[in-house]
Amino acid sequence: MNFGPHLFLAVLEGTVSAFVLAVTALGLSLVFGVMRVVNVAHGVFFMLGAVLAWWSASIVGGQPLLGFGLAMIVAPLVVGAVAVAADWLILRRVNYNPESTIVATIGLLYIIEQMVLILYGPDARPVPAPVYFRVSFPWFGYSGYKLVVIAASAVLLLGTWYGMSKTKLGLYMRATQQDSQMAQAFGVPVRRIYATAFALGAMLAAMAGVLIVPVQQAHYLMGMDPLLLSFIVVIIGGLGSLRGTIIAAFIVGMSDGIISVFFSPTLAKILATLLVAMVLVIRPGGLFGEEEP
Amino acid sequence: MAAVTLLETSALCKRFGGLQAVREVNFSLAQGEIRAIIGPNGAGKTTLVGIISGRIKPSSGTITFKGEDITRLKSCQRVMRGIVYTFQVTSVYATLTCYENVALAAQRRLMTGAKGFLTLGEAAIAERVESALDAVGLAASMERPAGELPYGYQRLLEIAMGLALEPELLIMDEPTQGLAEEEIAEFCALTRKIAGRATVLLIEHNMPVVLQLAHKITVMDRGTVIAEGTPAEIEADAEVQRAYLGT
Amino acid sequence: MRRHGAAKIIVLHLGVIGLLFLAQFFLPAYHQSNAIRIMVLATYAVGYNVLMGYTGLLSLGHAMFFAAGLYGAGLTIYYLDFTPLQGVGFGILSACALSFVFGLLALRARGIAFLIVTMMFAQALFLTTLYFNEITLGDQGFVLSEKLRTMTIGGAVVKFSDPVVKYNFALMVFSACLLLTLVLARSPVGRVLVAIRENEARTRMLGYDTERYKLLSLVISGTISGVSGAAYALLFAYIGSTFATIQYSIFPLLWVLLGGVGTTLGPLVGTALMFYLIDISSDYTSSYLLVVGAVLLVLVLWFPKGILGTLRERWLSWLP
Amino acid sequence: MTKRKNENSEAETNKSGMAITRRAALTGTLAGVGALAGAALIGGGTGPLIKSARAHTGGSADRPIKLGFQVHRTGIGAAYGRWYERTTVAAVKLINSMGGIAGRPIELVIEDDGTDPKRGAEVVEKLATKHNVEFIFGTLFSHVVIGSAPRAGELKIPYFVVSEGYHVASGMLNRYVFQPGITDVRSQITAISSWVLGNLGKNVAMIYPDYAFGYNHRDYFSAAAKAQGGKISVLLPIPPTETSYTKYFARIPSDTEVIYHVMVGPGVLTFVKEMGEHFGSKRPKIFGFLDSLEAVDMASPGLEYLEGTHFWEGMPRYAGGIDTPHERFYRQAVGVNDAGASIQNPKDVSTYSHMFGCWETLFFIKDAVEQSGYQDRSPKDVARLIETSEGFQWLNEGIAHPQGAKKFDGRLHQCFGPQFISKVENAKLRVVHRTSIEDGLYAPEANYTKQSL
Repeated sequence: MNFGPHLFLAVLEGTVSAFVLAVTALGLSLVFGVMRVVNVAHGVFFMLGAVLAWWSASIVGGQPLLGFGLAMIVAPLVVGAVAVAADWLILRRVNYNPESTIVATIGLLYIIEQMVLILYGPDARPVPAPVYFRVSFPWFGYSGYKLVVIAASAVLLLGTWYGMSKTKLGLYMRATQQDSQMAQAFGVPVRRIYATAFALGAMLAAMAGVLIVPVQQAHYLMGMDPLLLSFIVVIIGGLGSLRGTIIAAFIVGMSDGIISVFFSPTLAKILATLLVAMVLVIRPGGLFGEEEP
Repeated sequence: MAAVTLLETSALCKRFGGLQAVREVNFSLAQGEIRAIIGPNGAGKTTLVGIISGRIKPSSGTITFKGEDITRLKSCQRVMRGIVYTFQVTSVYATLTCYENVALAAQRRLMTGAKGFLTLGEAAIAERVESALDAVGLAASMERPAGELPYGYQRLLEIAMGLALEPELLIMDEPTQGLAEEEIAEFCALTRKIAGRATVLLIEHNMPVVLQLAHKITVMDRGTVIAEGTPAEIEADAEVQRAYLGT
Repeated sequence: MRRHGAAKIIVLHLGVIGLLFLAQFFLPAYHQSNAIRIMVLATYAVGYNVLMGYTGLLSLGHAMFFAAGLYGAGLTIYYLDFTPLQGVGFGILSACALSFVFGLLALRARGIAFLIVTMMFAQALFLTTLYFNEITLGDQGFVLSEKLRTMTIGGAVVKFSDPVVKYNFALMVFSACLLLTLVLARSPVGRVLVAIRENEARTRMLGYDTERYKLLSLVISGTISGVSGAAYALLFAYIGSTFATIQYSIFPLLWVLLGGVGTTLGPLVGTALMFYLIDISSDYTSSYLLVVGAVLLVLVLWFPKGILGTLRERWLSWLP
Repeated sequence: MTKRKNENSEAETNKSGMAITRRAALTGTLAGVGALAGAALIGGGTGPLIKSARAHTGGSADRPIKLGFQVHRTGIGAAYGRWYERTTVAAVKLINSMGGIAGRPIELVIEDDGTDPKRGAEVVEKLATKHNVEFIFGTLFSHVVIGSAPRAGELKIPYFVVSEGYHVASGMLNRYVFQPGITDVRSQITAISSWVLGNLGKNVAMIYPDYAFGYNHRDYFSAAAKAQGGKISVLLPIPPTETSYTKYFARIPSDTEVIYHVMVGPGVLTFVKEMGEHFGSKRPKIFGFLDSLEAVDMASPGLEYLEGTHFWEGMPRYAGGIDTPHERFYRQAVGVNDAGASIQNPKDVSTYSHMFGCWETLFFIKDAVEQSGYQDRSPKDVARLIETSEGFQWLNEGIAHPQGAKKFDGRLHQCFGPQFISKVENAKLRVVHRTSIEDGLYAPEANYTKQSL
C-alpha cells in the first residue's frame, strides 16, 4: 500500500484505540485524582465489562443490538457494585494508604480473574457487533463498528466531562481532589465521594470493555494491557488531570499507530514505549500535572 | 563594620510566576553575630533563607559565603560548607529514634570519600550524637521515637540535628513557634550558647525574643529589606512601624 | 537502638544461614530442590527490598534487572563459551550497568511516575528480547546444556546440574547478598537510605546528595536482582523472555510485602511462604491464584507490615 | 534416501534387543488395529502382550503406575489444557480398562503449571520428587517445555511432551525428552508447503506471532518457498502485546497471492475479522494454521470471512475427515461430537488438532514400558525404557494412534505423522488434502542417542 493511505489507516486505527483508551484511562484518572490511590484492579473491571457483554449477548440470542444495549446497562451496574463492595470492604479499611491499596487491588485482581476463569472459562469468546457495516475506502476497507466505537467513546467522555464540571457531584469530586480535609470541613461527604469515584472509575472501564468486545473478544486475561496503557496515560497526562488524560490517550494511541508505519511491529512497540517513558523522564510531573516542588 | 563578612547576597531576586517574592536583596552577615529577620507575613523572609540554604533557586543575583560564590551549589553542598537550615514546621523523622535522627546529621561530616562510606565507626558518631543531644537537653530521650516527643522537644531535636552538622551558619525558621513560656527561655539560653560557635540567622515573629537575642535585625516587607540595625534602632524606626501597623 | 543488639542480630543471620546449610542434609529431595529455588528467588527479593524497603522507591520494573542477569549469564555461556562463573559475572555486570544507566534517566521521575517509568523500561526490555529473537530465541528461550554448566575449579570438576553443587551455590549467593544488605542496613549509608524513605527533602537539608544515594540504592538493588537472575540461568538452565514480563516484576514486590518491607530476612520469609502457599494450595485447587489473592487481602487488612514487620512492631524491636 | 541411512545407523548404535523390540511394537499395534469394537475387545487383542509383561513384572502387577500429567489449567494455555486433560483422562480410562500398563493400573497425578516456564520446572520437580511418578507427560506450550525439560533431564525422569514445537527434534533438549504423540511444527510446515505453493499461489505474505512458534513458520516455510520457486512478499511478526491488526495489513503488497497466517492466543478472532474488513472481497488466497482457531467455533460471528479459505489441521475436527473406525472410536471416547465439540455442551469446541497427541503419547508410553520390561525409576530401567523407545520406528494406525500411522525417529525423539489441509465450507472444515509422512520429513539436525544417560 502507498504511504499516504497507509498513514491514513494508521491514524484511523490510532484514533480508535485512543478513544477507547481515553475512556478506560479516564476511569483510572478519576480514582487517582480523587482518592490518590492506584487501582491495579482497573484492568479486570475492563475485562468484567467485556465478559458481561458476552453474557448479555448470549442471553438475548440473535439480537446483537439488544445484547449490546443490555450490556451497556448491566456491565456498569454490576462492575460498579463490585467496586463499591471493594471500597467498602477493603480500601476504606486500609484508609486508602497508597501502598496498601496497590497490594489490595493486586489481590482483588487475582481473585476476580480466577473467579472469571472458573465461571466463564479460559476461552476467548466473540460478541457480535450491535451494528455491522464495512466502510470501503479506495485503498482498503474498514470496520464500521469501529467508527461507532469512536462515537460512543466520545459520548462517554463528554458525559464524564459534563458530570465533573456541571453537576454537584462533580463539584464535590473536584473539591475532594483539591483537598479532601478541606472538602470534609465544608460538608462534602468525602467517604461517599470516594466510593462513588471508585465505582464511576470502574464503570467507565466496564463500558470501555463493552465497547471493545465486538472488536476484541472477551477473555479472562484481557485486562492487563488496558491496565498498563491506562497507567501510562494517566501519568503522562498528569495526576488527576482529566484534560491531560485525554490528550495523553491520544499521544499514546496515535504514537503506537503511526510509529508502526515506519518500523517493524515489535521495534515500533519498543520505540513507542521508550518514547512515552522519556516524556516522563523529561517531565516527571506529566505533561499537564503540577510541577513537582 | 569591623567584623569579617560571612555571607553576602547581591541583587537577589525570586519570582514565582507573577509574584516577586524577593527583589534585589543585598544582605550581609558578619561572622559570630545573631541576626534576626522580621517582617509581616509574605514579606519574603522564608524565601530569602530558602535561597540562602539552597532549597530555592534564585531567579537572579548571587550569594557569597566566606568569599566563595555558592549561588550554583546544591543545598547539600552548602550544608557541607557550613550552612545549616532548621525547618519552620518540625520535620524530624518521626518513626526513627532521637539517636537516629541526630546520628544522620552527625555522620554527615564524617562521611567523606570512600573510606568514610565503608569504615565509619559507630563510636565516633555516637560521641557527636550524645554531645548534640546533651546540648539541647534531650540526652534522656535518646532511644525514643522522635514522633512520640512533645512538640517543644521536637523543635529542640531539630536544633540538635542542626548542631550535629557543625554549622558555621545556623538558620532557624520560626524556632519558638508553638513553644511554651519556659521553653522559650531555654531556647534563648541555648541560642546564646550556640552563638559562641556559629553565626545564627533567625526568622522570628516573637518580638521579645528578637529584641533579647539579636545583635542586629533585618526588616523585610514585600520582598525587599526596608531597614536594618540594632534592636534599639529598629524599635525607633518609623518605616518599620508603618510596615507592621500597615499605615 | 542502632547500637544495641549487634550480637543478637549477627547470631540470628548466621544462624539462618547455618540452618539453611544444615537443611540440605535432612530435607527430602523435593523440599531440597524447592529450597534451592527459594534461595535464588529470595535473593531477587533481597535486591528488591533494598530499593523498596530501605529507600522507599516502588518499582514495577525489576524484571529488567533479573532478566539482565539471566540473559547476561545465559547468552555469554551459550554463545561465547564463557565458563559458568564468568557468565554469572558478566550477568551481574550487565545488571549493574543497566541499573546505573536506567537510574540516571529514571530517577528524575518521582513517586508514581517513577513506578510507571520502571514499568515501561522493563516492558521495552521484554520486547527487545523478542525483537532479537535470532539470538535470544524470544519467548521460547533456550537451554544451557549440562556440558555448558560444567567447569573445573582448582582441578575439581564442578557440575552446576548436580543438586549438591546447586544447593550450595544458591546458598552462597543468597548468604552473600543477605549479609551485604545487613551490613548496608546497619551502615551509615543504610541510615541515609532510610532517611530518604522517611523524608527526602529533609535529608537533602542534612547535606546528603539524595539523588546519588538513590542511584546507589538502585544500582545495588538492580545488581542483586541481576545476581539472582544469573544464578537462576545457571542453576535452572533455562533462559526465556517470560522472565522479563511484568509478572516477574510483581513477584518480588509480593514476596517482600509478605515477608516484611524493610526487614533483612523478610524477603526470604516472604519468598518461601509464597512458594509453599502456591505449591500447597495447587494440590487442592487449580485456582491457586485465588488463594494468593485472598492472602494478599488478609495481609493488607491485618498485617500491613508483613510477617517480620509485624513481629518487629509487636515483639522483636531489634530486628534489622 | 536419508531415511534408509538413518535406520542403518540406528541399528548400529542400538544393537541390544532392537530386533525384538521392533517386532513386538508391530504385533502390539497390529493387534490393536484388529480390535475395534471397544475397550474389552482391545484388551483381548493385546492380551498376549500384557501377559508377557505381567510375567516380566512378577508380583508387582497390581502396584499402580503413577504418571505425572503437567497441564496448563490456568494461564494463556488454559483453553488447550482443559481438552488435553479430558483426552488424557479418557485415554487413561481406556488403558486401565484394558488392564493398565504392563498389568499395572495407571494412577494419574495432575499438576497445573499455569502455562509458565518457571512453574513448569517446579511442577516437574514436584511430580518427580514429591509424588514420585514414573514419567511426566503432556506439556504443551513451547516455552514451558523448554523451561521444564532441563529439570527432567537432571532428575533423569522420562518426559513426554505434546507440544508440536521443534524444540525436541532440534536437539536443544536432552535425552529424557520425547515427543512421540504429535508431529513437530517444522515437519508440519514442510509437509503442507508444496500443496500451498502449488495450489494457492507462489507469492506469499506471512503473518505470525513474534515468538518462537512464529519463527518456525517464518524459517521453514520461507525455506520451502525458496526451494520451490515461491517468494515471500513480506514477513509480519506481530508483537504478543498487540490487540489490533489492521495497521499491519497495510504492509501487505498488492500483488500478494497468498496470506499465510498463524496466530495463537485470544487475538485470533479480531485478526480474522479485521482481515475481512480490510481486504473485503478483493482478497488474496488465505491459508492458516488452525492453532489459531482451536477451541473456537467456526460459526462464531466474525469468522464468516474465512469461508473458502484453507487451513492446516493436525487432526480433522469434523467427523469424516479421517474415515476410520479408530477415529470414530477415539472421538466417542474423548466425548466429542461430529462437529468437534463436546457431546455434553456443543458450544464447547475442542482442540481437536492437537489433543490426540496426549492419547497417542499414553499409548506410546504403554508400549515402551511393556516392551522394555520397565519396572521402576531405577537408572537401569529408565535407560532400558529410553533405549527401547529410541528403537521404535513405526507407530501403526489404530485405536492407539487414531490420527494415522507415524514414523518415529529415535535419534530425534520425534514422531512424524500425516497432516491435513481443509477448506472452510459452510462454516465447517472439509479435508481436501492429506499429506504423506514422507512430505514432512527433513534432514535431521540432532541425535539424542549419542548423549549419555
